[in-house]
Amino acid sequence: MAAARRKTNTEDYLRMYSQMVRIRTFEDNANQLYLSAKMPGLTHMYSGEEAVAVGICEALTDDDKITSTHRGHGHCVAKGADFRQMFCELLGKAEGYCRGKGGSMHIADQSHGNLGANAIVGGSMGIATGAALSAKRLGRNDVAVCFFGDGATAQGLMYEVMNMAALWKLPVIYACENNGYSEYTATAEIAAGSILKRAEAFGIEAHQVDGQDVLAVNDLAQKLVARARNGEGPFFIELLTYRYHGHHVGDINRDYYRTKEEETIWKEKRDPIVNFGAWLAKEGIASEEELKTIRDDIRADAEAAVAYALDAPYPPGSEVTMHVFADNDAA
Amino acid sequence: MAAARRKTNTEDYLRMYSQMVRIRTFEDNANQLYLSAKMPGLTHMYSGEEAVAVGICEALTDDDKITSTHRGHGHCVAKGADFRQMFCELLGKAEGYCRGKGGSMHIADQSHGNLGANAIVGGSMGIATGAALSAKRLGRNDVAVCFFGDGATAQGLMYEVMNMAALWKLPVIYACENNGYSEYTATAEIAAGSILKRAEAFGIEAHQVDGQDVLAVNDLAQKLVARARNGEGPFFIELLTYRYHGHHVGDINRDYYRTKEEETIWKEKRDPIVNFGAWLAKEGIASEEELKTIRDDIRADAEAAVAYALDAPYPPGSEVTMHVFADNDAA
Amino acid sequence: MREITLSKAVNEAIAEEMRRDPAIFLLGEDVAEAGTPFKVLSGLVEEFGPERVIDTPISEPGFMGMAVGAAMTGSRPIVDLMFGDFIFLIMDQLCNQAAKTHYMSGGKLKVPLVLRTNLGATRRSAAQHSQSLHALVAHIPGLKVALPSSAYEAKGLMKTAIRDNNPVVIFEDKLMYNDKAPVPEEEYLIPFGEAAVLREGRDVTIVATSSMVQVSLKAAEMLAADGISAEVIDPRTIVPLDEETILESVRKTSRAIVVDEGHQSFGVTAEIASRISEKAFYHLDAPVIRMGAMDVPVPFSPALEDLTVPTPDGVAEAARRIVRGETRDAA
Amino acid sequence: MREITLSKAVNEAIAEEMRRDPAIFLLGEDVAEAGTPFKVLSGLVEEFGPERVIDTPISEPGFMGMAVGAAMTGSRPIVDLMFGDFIFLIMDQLCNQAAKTHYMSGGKLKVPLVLRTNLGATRRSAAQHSQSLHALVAHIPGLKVALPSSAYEAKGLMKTAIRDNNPVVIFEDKLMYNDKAPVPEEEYLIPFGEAAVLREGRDVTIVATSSMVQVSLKAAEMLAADGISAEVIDPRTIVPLDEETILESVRKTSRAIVVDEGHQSFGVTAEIASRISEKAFYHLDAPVIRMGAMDVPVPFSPALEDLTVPTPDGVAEAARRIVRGETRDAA
Ligand SMILES: Cc1ncc(C[n+]2csc(CCOP(=O)(O)OP(=O)(O)O)c2C)c(N)n1
Ligand SMILES: Cc1ncc(C[n+]2csc(CCOP(=O)(O)OP(=O)(O)O)c2C)c(N)n1
Ligand SMILES: [Mg+2]
Ligand SMILES: [Mg+2]
Repeated sequence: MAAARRKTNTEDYLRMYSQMVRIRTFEDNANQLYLSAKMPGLTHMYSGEEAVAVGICEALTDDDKITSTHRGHGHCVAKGADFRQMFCELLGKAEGYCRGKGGSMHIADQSHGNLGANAIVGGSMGIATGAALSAKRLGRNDVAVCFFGDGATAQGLMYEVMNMAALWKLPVIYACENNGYSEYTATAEIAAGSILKRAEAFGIEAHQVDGQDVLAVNDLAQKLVARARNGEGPFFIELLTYRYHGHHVGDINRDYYRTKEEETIWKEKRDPIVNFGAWLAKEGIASEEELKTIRDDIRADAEAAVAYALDAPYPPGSEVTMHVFADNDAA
Repeated sequence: MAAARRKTNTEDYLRMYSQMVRIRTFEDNANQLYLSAKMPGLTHMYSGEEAVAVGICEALTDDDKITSTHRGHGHCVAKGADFRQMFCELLGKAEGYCRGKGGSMHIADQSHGNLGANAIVGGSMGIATGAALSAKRLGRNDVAVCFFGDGATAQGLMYEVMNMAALWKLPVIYACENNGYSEYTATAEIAAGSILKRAEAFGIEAHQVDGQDVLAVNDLAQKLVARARNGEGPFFIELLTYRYHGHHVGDINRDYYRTKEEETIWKEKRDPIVNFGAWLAKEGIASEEELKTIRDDIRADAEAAVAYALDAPYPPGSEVTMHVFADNDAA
Repeated sequence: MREITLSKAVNEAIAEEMRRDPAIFLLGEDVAEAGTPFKVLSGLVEEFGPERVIDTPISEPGFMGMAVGAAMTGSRPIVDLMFGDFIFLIMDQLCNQAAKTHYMSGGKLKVPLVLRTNLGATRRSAAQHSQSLHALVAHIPGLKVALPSSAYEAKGLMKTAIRDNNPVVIFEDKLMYNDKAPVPEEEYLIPFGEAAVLREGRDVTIVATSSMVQVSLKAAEMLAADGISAEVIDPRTIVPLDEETILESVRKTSRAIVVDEGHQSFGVTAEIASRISEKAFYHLDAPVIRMGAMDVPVPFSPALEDLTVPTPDGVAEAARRIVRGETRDAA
Repeated sequence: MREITLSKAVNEAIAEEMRRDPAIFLLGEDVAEAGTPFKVLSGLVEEFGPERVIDTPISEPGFMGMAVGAAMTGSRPIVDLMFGDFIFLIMDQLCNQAAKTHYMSGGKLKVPLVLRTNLGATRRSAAQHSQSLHALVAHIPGLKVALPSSAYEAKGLMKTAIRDNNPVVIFEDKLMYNDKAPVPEEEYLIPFGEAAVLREGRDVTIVATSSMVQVSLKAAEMLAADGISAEVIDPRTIVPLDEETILESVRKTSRAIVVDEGHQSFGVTAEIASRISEKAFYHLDAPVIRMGAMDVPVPFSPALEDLTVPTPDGVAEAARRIVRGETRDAA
């Protein structure tokens, strides 16, 4: 994506801005659907963490793979997904990316290399590492990025696959989105020692980066993706970020585990979209007006997609037994 | 054990010597039982690694707990078990520690705090850590030692429990017996980075020690056990050692994964019993003759125990359905 | 009698037992301040403190293993597993360790622990948060399995589970947490292995577990309007299983339907139906009807999900057919 | 026809398929130079190199997860799990990930992988190395389950499994690796879902899986001497299950015995017996007899272990009783 389209930095910058806005807008609409009882089940908002997904995914091509998490809308949008199919999936409609079978927590977009969100915390660490093994074995040069949260570092699976990735020099990048919390618990209470050092102990080069700064993230990602493609992987990145909403849309009263002040500081001082927009304006790359047009267009897009999805049909009942098993090739 | 009986160093030294000889002698007899087709199933010999189990267990009391592995006879003997009940267990006899139900890979000795061998590699890491949590919660001051091999460091469970042990400051010591191989594969091929650093990354103090030197092991163990008892745990020890036999008694042709020369060097230059015996003689703590008497007595003991076990009855068939569930206390 | 929610009933059971026995403690993700996502454990940390209501990292195998070790050494842990689907993560510690330790040690070691978790679909939570996996656990000797179907049962079974000297797995129905039922103020326990006849009837026996009990009672209500008298039996524990109560009923009604929310194939319905067929064969007018969940992963879309689980209509229809003799033709 | 061992048959199947399709690779512990502890894979690394016959660390969840990711991205991995008992360690990756991905993605992603492992007791390997856990896997929609009972079947089913576009779990019988049987030189595949009638008979149908096939054939031999004609059917795959062949036989013989080495309760015998009872109820002279392994952890002692598994004598005796009409009394 990024690589193919890059002509000037301006284009890249505006695209990153747009992609971040698209994520935020998608989430605002999803939250609204929940609040108005139009969405089945719960969902986890990515708002606040946009620079992470966008900074990394803009360094990837469509052939590169990602695995995502329960908080997966951001990764999905950043990897190139379309609003309509995403909203249809969130509403369980037949035109959704997974024909309504996956929903928010299992949204996947095969066409852009998104191997899917996962409702098992840490559950996709093996999958991402396996995708990297597959690429290497089949002689392709794609890279796999494994997104996961700080909470997921408590899953033993991570250490198992980092060991193998390091032993076999696999083109995989572990992207730890450290947003300070796993559910209702602060990271310090569930993670001893140092997350970066854990990766380093397996001989994996590890970096920490400000996850609210899309350019810093993208810069690092570009370098590591290129090196991973070149056989220098695996790598580990810890991205310091913050989730604006509760753990899920229903987590409204959060005082018992984090303060309003803390939320306010992140939202007002460290917002990745606002800050990047201000920088774009300051550098004369885009005027405040141009940025507003981008935001308005995206808002209109999202609203149209929501309306479309609300009207779209559910899959017919007969599909319930479809896709349990894939068909086999005729002999 | 050690603590209660310690009067002079001489006594400790001779006891360590005896315990190492007891392990070696036990294993030689077990191997013989296998070779003469008198033992059901396979078994894994601890020979060569005696200084590890003895050096550590001599720093423990009967109230302290250990968990052991598939290669567990050494830990069992070192923690105070009796030959007869051990051989009976290996032969599946009713008088065995587990009434014949466990066998070599599940031998446990509740009375001396041995929570049992485990046939799942890494399977006891949670158990040992839980024993430490239990001790802390119930206000007891016993320490738990978790024995495991270099191969077991590839199990994710280890990182999960080390994280919790570190967060909660549990009195547990992780004792990694690095004998250079997991089954037929050299450690370097299955462990990336550094094993010690992996523990350190969780904020756990980690030490490496020569596992063929019983005094070095015991010295370190004494200190760490005392500190763990004092609330300064957890700790991690990597013990460099070597297994003399194959992975199990049936692994006879080993050329394809390790050289005869390597085996010879360890056996001839680094034997923990021979070297410690020579040191005891040199320091005038025991004469070569006294040491020989110790060895002969132990050999006679072992042979008597084997003979006893061979003649001992199997459990009656009715026991097959016993012990699936523990009885409940009368209401 | 006062009515309380299932949630409150579980909370009371645990609180009462924790007051009685200091060896009991709770272990799980967000069990303390958050009181679990379902708020079932709210207030316990305030009463018993963080030493006995312990928030863990997202390390299910790790803390399950620790519970086994703690249970072996004098503690009586209650493990909180947030979703029944995560049981796949802890199968080794549950089935290879907890279930077998008492047996493998020839009765020397005990593992008195409770694993509380849940089951049930139709919450729009998709394939990894909607499974009913109790059949898997029931297949493993050494584990007891309780399936409460009301606040009353939830409290009484939980108290019995906590006092049991064996590993017990309790599956609560997620959809039932806010359902109220009469629960005495006075202490009571519900013994394991005693089914409850929740409704008496002459024409057909409906054996229903957990979430399917309410479904079957509703079906029985509908059937009564048609002049069909259905007996509804809730086994309450499937290990141990109260065959006698079920058989007695079937000998009376000559017809049986078994309803359970686990997948139908290789599940609970097969075992119960088989026992009925084996021991009441000549009393049966027609083959036992099994109604489990469809053999498909649980789909997200409401349009599909609702098709996968037995409903009151479906059960009533099956009962009508068996009473009318229509199910004979198929067999 | 030439006779080869089951071990050799599996080896040939994998080698032939690996020659045909470069997307296939093998992953597991000591699969390369060591060729697995059972030596089943000897020679493969020499032919296909360490890039396609990959020795892993002892990280079952890790490499199982990697296989899922590799399968989703164009590879066709074969995972070698050294003992069937270790399946507990990989249940999450197998059952939450591999089994559900195709369905959750609405058919977009495929997971063509083979998990080869084993089952079977009476090797004096005790409770953690002797289990037959295929019922657990069969309960999870999205997984196919093959149970070869001879070298011939092992080869044909393995080749079919490798070409299947879904996750397939093959359980081999550990005791059968050295058993020889006629295996054609020419290529052949055994389709899934087609039972084999291994012996025709009139009086009783014995449905037997895996290790219990030889046991049942021996029983049939003994019965023939008594003038009882037993039909022996081997389903070969239990998912999919060839009901028709079984039902046809039972409609002819009017009596059925189901023999399987998994624990009896909540196991395979219940499902097959239930299907027979449901669909051939009015043809049955007596209730279907189920013979599974005892509901106890597998004990080490030979005196106990041999009691836990069905034997030719036991099966023959059951057949005599059902044919004589003696089993009616109980029901
Ligand atoms: C194996 C597993 N355990 C527990 C959960 C419940 N759960 C869902 S999200 C979550 C917290 C994850 O925290 P983190 O990895 O930091 O991601 P974040 O939500 O912060 O993005 C938990 C405990 C789960 N889905 N899977
Ligand atoms: C979970 C699991 N995987 C694989 C095995 C098979 N196995 C038994 S011992 C062993 C090697 C263990 O190596 P290490 O931990 O270094 O211990 P050592 O044998 O060297 O003492 C393996 C792979 C097992 N028993 N359990
Ligand atoms: Mg987080
Ligand atoms: Mg080793």
